[in-house]
Amino acid sequence: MSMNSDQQMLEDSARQFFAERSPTAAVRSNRAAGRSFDPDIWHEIAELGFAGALIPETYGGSGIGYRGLGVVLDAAGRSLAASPLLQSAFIGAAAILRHGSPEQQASILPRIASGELTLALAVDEHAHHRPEDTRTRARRVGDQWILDGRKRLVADGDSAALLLTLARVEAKGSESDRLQWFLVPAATAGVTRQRRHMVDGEGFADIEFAAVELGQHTALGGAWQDVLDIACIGVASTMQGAAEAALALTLDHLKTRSQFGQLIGSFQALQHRVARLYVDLQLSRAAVTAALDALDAHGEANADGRLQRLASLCKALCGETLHDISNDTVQLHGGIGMTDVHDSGLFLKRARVLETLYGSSSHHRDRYAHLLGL
Amino acid sequence: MSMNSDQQMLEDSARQFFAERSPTAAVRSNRAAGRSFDPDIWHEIAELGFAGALIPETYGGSGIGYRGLGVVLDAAGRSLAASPLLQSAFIGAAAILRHGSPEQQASILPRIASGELTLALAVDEHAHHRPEDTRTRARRVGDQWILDGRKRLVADGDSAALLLTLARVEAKGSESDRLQWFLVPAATAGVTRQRRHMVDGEGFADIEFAAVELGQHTALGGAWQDVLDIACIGVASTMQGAAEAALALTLDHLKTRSQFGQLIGSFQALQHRVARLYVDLQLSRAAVTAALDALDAHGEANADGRLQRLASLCKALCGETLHDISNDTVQLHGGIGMTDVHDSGLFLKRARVLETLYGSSSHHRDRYAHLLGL
Amino acid sequence: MNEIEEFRHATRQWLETHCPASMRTPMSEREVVWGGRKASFHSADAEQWLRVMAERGWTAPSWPRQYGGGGLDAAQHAVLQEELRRIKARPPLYSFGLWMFGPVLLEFGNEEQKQRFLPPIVRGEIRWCQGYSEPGAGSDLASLATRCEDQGDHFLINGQKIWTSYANLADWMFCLVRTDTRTKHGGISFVVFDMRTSGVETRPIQLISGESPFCETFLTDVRVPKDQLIGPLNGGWEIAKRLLMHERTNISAEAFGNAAGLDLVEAARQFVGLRDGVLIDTDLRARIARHRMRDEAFRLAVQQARADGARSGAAAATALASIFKVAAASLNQQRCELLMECLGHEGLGWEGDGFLTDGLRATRHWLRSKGNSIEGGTTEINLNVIAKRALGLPDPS
Amino acid sequence: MNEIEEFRHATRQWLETHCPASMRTPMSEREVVWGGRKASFHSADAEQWLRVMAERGWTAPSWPRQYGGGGLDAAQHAVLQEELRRIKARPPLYSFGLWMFGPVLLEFGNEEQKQRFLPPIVRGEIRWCQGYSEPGAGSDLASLATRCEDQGDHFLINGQKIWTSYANLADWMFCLVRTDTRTKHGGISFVVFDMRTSGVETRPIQLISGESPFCETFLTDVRVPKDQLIGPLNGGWEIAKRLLMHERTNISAEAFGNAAGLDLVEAARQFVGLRDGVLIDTDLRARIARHRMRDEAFRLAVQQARADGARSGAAAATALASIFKVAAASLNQQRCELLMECLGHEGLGWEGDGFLTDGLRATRHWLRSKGNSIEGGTTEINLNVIAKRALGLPDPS
Repeated sequence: MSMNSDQQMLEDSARQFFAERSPTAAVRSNRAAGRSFDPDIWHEIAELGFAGALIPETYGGSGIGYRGLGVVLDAAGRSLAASPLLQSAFIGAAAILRHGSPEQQASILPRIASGELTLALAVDEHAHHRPEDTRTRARRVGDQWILDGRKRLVADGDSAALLLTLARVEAKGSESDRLQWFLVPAATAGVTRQRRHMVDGEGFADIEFAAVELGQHTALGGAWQDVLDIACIGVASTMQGAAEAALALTLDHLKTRSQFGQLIGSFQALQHRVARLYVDLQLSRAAVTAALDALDAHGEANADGRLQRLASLCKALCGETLHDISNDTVQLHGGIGMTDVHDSGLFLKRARVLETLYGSSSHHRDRYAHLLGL
Repeated sequence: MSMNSDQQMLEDSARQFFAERSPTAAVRSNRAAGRSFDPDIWHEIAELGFAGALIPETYGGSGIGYRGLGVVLDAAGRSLAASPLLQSAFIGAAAILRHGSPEQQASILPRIASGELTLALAVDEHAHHRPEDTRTRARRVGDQWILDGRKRLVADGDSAALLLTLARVEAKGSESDRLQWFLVPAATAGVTRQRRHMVDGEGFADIEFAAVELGQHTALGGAWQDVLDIACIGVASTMQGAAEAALALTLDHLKTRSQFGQLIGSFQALQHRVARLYVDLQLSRAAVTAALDALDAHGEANADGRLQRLASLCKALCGETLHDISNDTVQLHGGIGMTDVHDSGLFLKRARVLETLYGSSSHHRDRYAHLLGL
Repeated sequence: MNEIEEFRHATRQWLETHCPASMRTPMSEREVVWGGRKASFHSADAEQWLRVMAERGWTAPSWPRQYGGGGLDAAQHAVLQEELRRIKARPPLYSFGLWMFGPVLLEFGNEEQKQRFLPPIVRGEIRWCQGYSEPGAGSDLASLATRCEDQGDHFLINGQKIWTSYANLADWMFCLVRTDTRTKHGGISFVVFDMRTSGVETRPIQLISGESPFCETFLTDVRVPKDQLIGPLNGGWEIAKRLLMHERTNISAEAFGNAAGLDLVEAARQFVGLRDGVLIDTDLRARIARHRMRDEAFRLAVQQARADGARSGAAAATALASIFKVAAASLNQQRCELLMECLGHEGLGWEGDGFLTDGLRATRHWLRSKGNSIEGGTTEINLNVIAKRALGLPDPS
Repeated sequence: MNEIEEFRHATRQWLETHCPASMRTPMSEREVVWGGRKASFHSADAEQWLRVMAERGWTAPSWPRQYGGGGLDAAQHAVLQEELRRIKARPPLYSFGLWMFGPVLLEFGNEEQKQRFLPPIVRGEIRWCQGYSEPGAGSDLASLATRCEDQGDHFLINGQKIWTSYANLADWMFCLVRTDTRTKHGGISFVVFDMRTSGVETRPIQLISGESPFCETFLTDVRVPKDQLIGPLNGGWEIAKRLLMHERTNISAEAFGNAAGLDLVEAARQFVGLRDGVLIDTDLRARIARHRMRDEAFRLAVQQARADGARSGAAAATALASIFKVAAASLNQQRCELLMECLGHEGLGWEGDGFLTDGLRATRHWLRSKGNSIEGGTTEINLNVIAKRALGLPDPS
């Protein structure tokens, strides 16, 4: 549960890397350059072993594990660094590791670890995250799958080479419909994608699948919900890092800005506000740590829907905490926090996108209530 | 909308009356004496014309109106004064005025105005306010009604002489069941009541109706929901007064208690907290004022379910405000606020009972959402 | 028919004749008439509507007739507003002159100044901007440092102002300057000057929501004639505070234009959807209901305060302005947040294809709304005011 | 098998043999063993369980063996706790001596004092109470006024303490007194004395929730031998703060006994009811879910902090104690409030017929929980501590 010294070293080096190589200034330079991330930085990330953090050494990975990669995502979240780390190294790799066939693992994992192949999770279709309502459908025709449908605002959907796509497999005989993940190379005929200009500048795309023909071994096994739980935990790690950085930015301001002849950080009303935010941060951090540990523990400690519960717990709590902190980051900076030249707005915008991704805080509170039996 | 000079005079005299004749000390003396209210005080209240505030002069009332009586309830709420004012002079009188037949009005209203006859609203049957689920039933047998059922925690149910009781009238022919109010003299054979020891010491009772025979003119006309809306507005007026008094008590403490060489009212965190509570108080006061004015305006201005909306609005907002203020009253007094000798606890306990009466804040937020079309 | 009913009758008839039909429809942000030398009108009707209203002094109904105002008493003013609301008439003119500078000039200016500045405000000929905030003086406005030196026959001003809305479009500025550095509040003066004066430069500020009407204004050796000092030298702070109160009152009444854009309940129904008549996301539903309840109560409170207005004194008005400002800012921010939640993915766009126009606009409004609790006095400052003015809580000893 | 596994094995076997079956069941408040001269045991098993645990020093597992403790290192201590949890063993002893006084005595006491006071604490023979708060010194604890005069061969104490839990049942008191009136924090000393000393009187305090273990304690010419001063004269404040930290840590770990009574989710299902598997009051449902999520995260945070414990320093521990205290108080209050909402009318009773026993108990707990954010340092004081210790925010200059 507690962080061991390897993880401590990893944390130090990851934080140093992103602070130096991909500070918040990179968000602005990517935005100015009209690109969603900097491929050179991604190359460096892969070389540090982060792209293959979940992947065993036999497949060319570094085997750092979920808790370790969570620490890296957290570090990246601190400077809002854009890269395929979350989608590819965390969500994509975890999905293949946990549910891929040995053949799928052997063909995909080494290329994820090297950073050569990037993945993206294509799940939502509407204004809200409602995977049960998925209409994208996969039909079995001979020894092929035919995929039809549209996905809305796929994170990294503009750049990823392999789209991990949720589709409804139509019933055969006495079966009922079921949902399943498919591995769809973005270059397949019938796949078209449109990059969208997101409020936070990240590389999201709408994707259309028109009679896309896939081989029979492109379906992924396992419970479809599991991949989304993992995705939520990855997003939560990122949000936790962003929240801690936004609070640190605010504290710096409180310790340097004077008004009425006092450092504004000496005003008790502001002290109590940030102290409460700090308490919240400790709770959301505990939730995300527990969720990452649960992924490392895998089957063992996760009976009774514990992983689902922890996934919703950390997604909702980190979402709420980042929401509250990013709002107060603007407010406590005053006017300067409202200007585009200041970083406050970057946190606020990214918070909104991450909050919405794979179910809002409200969605996950509802799911948690269901899991409680309410 | 604004208060006229008559109302201002009324407010001054009502506040003075309750502050002098029924201060919070009376809550303790009633509690010690094991009685729910002091009949002598009720006599004085009636003599001031408050018992007949809603009742026209032709029926012996003072015709002060809803806004005026709301001001009196507010004044009574400030010192948590116990009396039949809410149940009898506000809810009871309003129900008879708005829905009683001329005969019912002539026989009942003068006796309410004199304070001789007291009423109580008998509505709830379960742990929660769900009038649609009323099981108490009234059957028509010959020219009589036969009433059977139980009511839970009827306010003033231990003392009121006439029980305004909600019952389900069984369908006849093509009709469907409907709910209707019945005027049940508490002394009727088959009525038994058990006083309950409430957390706030008020005179609530559980009441059982076993084959109670009532005359045919004991049913009240009009929409059954209307009486509950009025009841909510009366409770809200009381809560608003209590909330303002509790905040005043707290402000006194903040201005006199020193810690760390400072009056604690100079600490900014506490200043901001009470300032926010004061903002809330202005909003809940506006809601209750608008609701009382709507009752005075009656039919005219209340199209589109405006009265229902305002009733739920003020019940919920005054409930939330009193809740928050009574909690902070304890907290900001510190240890002394936790002791039985201090008034903080009286506000907290009364707040809980009033919040629960005729639907919790949560219930009324839900109803408001329904009225919005959500 | 009593006098006030006669006034109502006459007003109704006059409006029937003079308010063009196109001026009785909802107005978009682009259609607002701000007047001034660079005035632009989106229609001839808008120009005419301003002209006829200004001629009667009804752009400033309660100002004295000698300064071009309508000279109406409180009851007449209320009737005029009711009649304007009844026909859903657009405001003929938006103006910081009408809302902020005019009221303090009436109270603190000398006769010559009133005659000089008020009538062009009423007619919408001169557009004013507000030179208050400085980079180093945000909430602590009185720490402002823009120097104003007495040069015998004129003042010489050097410094920088920030958050001067529409400075690039305004004709004149009312401006707080430091005329004495030895004392804080007692060293501030209130001056006005033409924005064409040499040494005045403006630069627009880009906000997190994109382009904005806010500017930085640089003042370099700006020469201001001495008759453009309002009130006494070093007596500007009283005027400044009174003006802030008018600003807050105005902001609250407008509630940050919070009726603009998508309706929250409609958006919830459309983008989240109902199941058995109940919003699918019940957690969100509860929060929308809570918001709408506070919002309705706020509107009722503003209405009631307006009706009570005549009876309350200046101290109460100051506290009330702060109360309403705090509530208005928080409610508009809440509304924008809830709208974003309703929109889900549709609220994540910045620009370009693939997003609904309404969604893109809501996103910008949401970002812009974060400033509501900063502009016109931060929520923190207003809570201080409430604690002291309304609740009588002490300062630390 | 390595050493620690051997320890686990031996511990498990010993517990199997020595922990009576009845001591492996949930314990009601009445069954708690507090020890002391007036000790009462609800069963022979409880008495035996205390005796065998005390003999091994396992009532104070990490204290040195020479003072009667268990002498366990951190790893062994963790194993013992795991094994006790595994069999759901009741704590053999509740004790302010174990939780608060003992730890500071180990750090600040002299050898003679440790040998004199610690072993009877381990064995549960002496029950301690805490003489900290005074009517005039609440949150500002250091403003305490209870005088302690040096009379040559003894101290003479006069004053009044309040909120001394179980003072009427305790044998000894650890007490903060003023030994120098010229300086605030530097004039406080930490003394201990027998409650049977002449001049010590206690009176129970009635709370809003009814009877309580809190007392007022009156100290009139109480003579205290000079060897009962802990730490240096006028050096009590450091000890006082450290003890408060232990108190907060303990409170948070116990989370105000928040597993007691009705389960919130069960109560919601039972008293509010479900429709199509969803709680009928969806607004309440959302708030229960939000609470339970924070509650789960809090428990996870406490677990993780315990596991990290060895690595964090004293400053971090102080801040963490405040963080957990704030969270624990707020969560228990929230839980009690939500439970009252679930109970509806069933939560409105004070006593007597017509109410469920569970409902009456929940109502008293709800009232009692209001003190959670006051006792053991108010939430406001703890937020001050967090702002300063954890976040490094400055004092006003």
